[in-house]
Amino acid sequence: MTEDKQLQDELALYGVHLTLLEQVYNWGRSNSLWPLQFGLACCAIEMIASVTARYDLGRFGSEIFRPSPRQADLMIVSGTVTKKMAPQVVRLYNQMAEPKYVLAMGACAISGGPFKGGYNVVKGIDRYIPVDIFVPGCPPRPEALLNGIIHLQETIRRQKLSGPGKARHADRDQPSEYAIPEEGGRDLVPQYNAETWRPSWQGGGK
Amino acid sequence: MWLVIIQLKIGIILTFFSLLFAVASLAERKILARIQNRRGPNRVGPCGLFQPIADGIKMLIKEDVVPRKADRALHFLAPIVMVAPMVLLFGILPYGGGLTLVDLEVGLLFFFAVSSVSELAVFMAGWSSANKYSVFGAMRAIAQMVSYEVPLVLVAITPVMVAGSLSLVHMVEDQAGYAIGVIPNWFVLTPWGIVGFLLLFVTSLAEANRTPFDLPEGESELVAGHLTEYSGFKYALFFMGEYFGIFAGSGLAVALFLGGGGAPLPLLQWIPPYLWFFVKLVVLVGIVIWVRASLPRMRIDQLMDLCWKGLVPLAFVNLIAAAIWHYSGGGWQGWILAGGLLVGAYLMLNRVVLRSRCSWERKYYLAKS
Amino acid sequence: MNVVLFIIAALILVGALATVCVRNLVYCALSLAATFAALGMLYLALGAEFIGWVQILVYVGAVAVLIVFVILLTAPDRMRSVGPLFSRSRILGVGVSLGVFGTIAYAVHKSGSLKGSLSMPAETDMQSIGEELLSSYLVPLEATGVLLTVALIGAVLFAREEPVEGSEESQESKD
Amino acid sequence: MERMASHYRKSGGRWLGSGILRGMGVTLKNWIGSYFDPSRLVTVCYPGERLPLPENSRSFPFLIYDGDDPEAGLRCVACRICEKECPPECIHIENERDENGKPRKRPAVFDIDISVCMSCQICVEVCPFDAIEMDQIYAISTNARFEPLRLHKEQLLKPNEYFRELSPTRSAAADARREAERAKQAKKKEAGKKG
Repeated sequence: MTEDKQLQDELALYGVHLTLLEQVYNWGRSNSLWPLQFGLACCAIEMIASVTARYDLGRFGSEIFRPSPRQADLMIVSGTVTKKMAPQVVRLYNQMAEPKYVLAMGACAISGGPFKGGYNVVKGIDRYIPVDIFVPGCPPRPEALLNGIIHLQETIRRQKLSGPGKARHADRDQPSEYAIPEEGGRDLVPQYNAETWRPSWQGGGK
Repeated sequence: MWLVIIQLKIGIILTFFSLLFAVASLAERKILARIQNRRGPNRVGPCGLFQPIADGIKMLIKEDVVPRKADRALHFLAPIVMVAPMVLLFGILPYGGGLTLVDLEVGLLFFFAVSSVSELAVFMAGWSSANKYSVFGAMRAIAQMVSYEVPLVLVAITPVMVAGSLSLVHMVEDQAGYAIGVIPNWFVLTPWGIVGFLLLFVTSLAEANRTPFDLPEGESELVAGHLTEYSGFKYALFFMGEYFGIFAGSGLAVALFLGGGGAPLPLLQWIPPYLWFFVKLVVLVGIVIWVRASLPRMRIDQLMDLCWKGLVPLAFVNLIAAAIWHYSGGGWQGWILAGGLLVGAYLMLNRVVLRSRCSWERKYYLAKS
Repeated sequence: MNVVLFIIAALILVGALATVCVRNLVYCALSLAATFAALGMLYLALGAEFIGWVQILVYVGAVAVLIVFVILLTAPDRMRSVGPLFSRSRILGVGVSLGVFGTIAYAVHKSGSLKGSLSMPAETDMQSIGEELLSSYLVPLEATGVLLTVALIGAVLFAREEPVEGSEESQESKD
Repeated sequence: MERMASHYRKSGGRWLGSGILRGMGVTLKNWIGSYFDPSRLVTVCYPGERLPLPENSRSFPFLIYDGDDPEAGLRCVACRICEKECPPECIHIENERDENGKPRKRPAVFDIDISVCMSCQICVEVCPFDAIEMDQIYAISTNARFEPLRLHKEQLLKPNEYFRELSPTRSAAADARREAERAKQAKKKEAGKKG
């Protein structure tokens, strides 16, 4: 790894950029994040507010909220994911075309928030789909969402397309679709997707 | 030599329209933002100028999803059938100044014949996606395009009647020269011309599925209409086809009513005609964007009402007015007769529509008013 | 020139065969559109510019689209239907089509237009077509117009829903 | 002319299409105006410029210490009222213990899970020592869910000067309250000495 880096730096001195393609690729992806047009709860109001004139998500090239998951790049999970809604959220994620990203906005989407003890709320959407960015708050200010999107852009620019530690969508071993939970007798079945989340007693999480 | 020149012309025209596509997609976002008191894309490159490039890269590398139940062949063909005719249309637009590619004797007929193929593309896209929203969107789109083609053709016939030719180049030549030395002889500066131009503008908006006629893509009820299952580059092609349709429609309006490459003042004739043509085209595209930012989407019954009860009768009246104008020699008698007819039609429409609207009482079933 | 004509003829034949032989209703409609387009190309290749583009405008742009629209409206479930390709009365069908084909062939053969070599007709310009239409063919043209108008009004009359007596709508109209 | 005027009145004082033109005029005014009139372009370019937050704006809680040393000036006595009162139960406190295992009046662990916190400010209301207050930092976003969003004592501790800057009104009230309490304690002590 480090040798690669050294070699690249050395070559860059002579004007050869091995990572140019990767940079262009990442630059394009990061600057054209079209969110999926859906909102779940109160955080959706803040998400809508972040597209308004005062905050203007459009400055980042993200004001085009696509209604169809096929054309969206970014899924902003904005609000409480109830057990009834979780299958739809996972299904929408599965329908999105790669490369796709997920931003969990607000306490409820991250962990269940104030309702995490409730019988009807999913304790964090990251149990079912891989989340790239977490934006805490209840709800987060529009600026916090903008900050989260800037953070996501930086994350994308740092992603690698080959070699170890490459981006999720570039890795053939990583799944692109996840099992859709269904309502069981007591809880959703499955309770979590093992590819994305491991409960604490299996050595994941806290 | 002849082949090289032709290829050069094709290259110039295609480059211009591709560039215009990129610029228009950015300008649309910027202008929409400005109208909504926002700034719009400004973080990618200077003033957000590289935003279309970023979007293009992203579209290119986005996964191409084809639903399992979709009809793969038609799903693949639809975007191509959408874009190809639109590109063909650029071939016959009369840019003037030697840039005109083909002077077809039946230019206008060619325009409508080729542009009507895009309806089949919409159908192919909607049906092949195996998605009910796509089918509904396609049905709406086809119903709308078929309906609006009637007033579109009726309106486009008026300049044909006056100029006496179907050739777009001939029509532009017919609008050359200046009355009283300053006022250009454009058709838009006649009573039937201004009405015809407005009708043509409205109908070509509907043909291109643009706001306020973008019902086929109404996201609140149809997700994205016939585009629902398209991702990545195929979606970009549809997007491009829509924009090319707007450019071609604007080009037709420029050729039919705005004097093609003619300068608005005799003083400005030293500027080459194709530049004038492009300036007028860009202004029209700007107005299309402006309309999008101003007007809300119509309902499907309003859309059909507008077409069959508003635009088609108006187009007929306009045809008669143009005939009167033509046979009265285009002098002051023409202004009085044709203008009077059109103003009368407008007044009548005004009376009928607004009166019926005033006497229309809303019924409340649950709320007691 | 002949090569182009044969290519177009092959396209027309393939399209027409596909129209009747393909099982998928939508494919049938689309191959019909392709056949129409190929016919238009044939006219264009023969130098009849006006009729060629009108063929494409009217048949591809309007007729085929209407067929497609009707398919969408009426048979959304039967679009991928599976049924017997040949109908039970195929012998009768073959007989009828042979008869029609024979009659046309006989008429063409009798007219003597096949005797001479395949020659290009002179280019017809728009001016002469318009003048012919509005002088010697004025009556047929007007008659066609009237016929189409009648058909249109008839279609509207058929499609209009008569308010049922005693229903809310008819009462409203009485008020 | 007269006819036209009467027609205009009959049609409800409107011309067909005038509404569209008026609407287009409004948008045109906004479009052109946005290049000249700052009130028509209200965007605050976030990472560069930021809106001033109102004083009572709040995001997540933090712990206050007096003086310079966070450990010595810690106001929190680990009474765990906030832990009990927190509706989403996002506060986790463990007392410091001496050699015998007896709990001291100091927190060894004070964690706030801001992935759960709902910024309700109840911990601030119930704290008898004004030790916990609401911060205004909102620009937090992380790539991972658990550790980065679980704020520990070291991250939570902030000096009283910071709070004074953040919210002059509330900090002045808190300071006055603490001063009064201290004076009362001193009086009590004196009275006890006298007694």
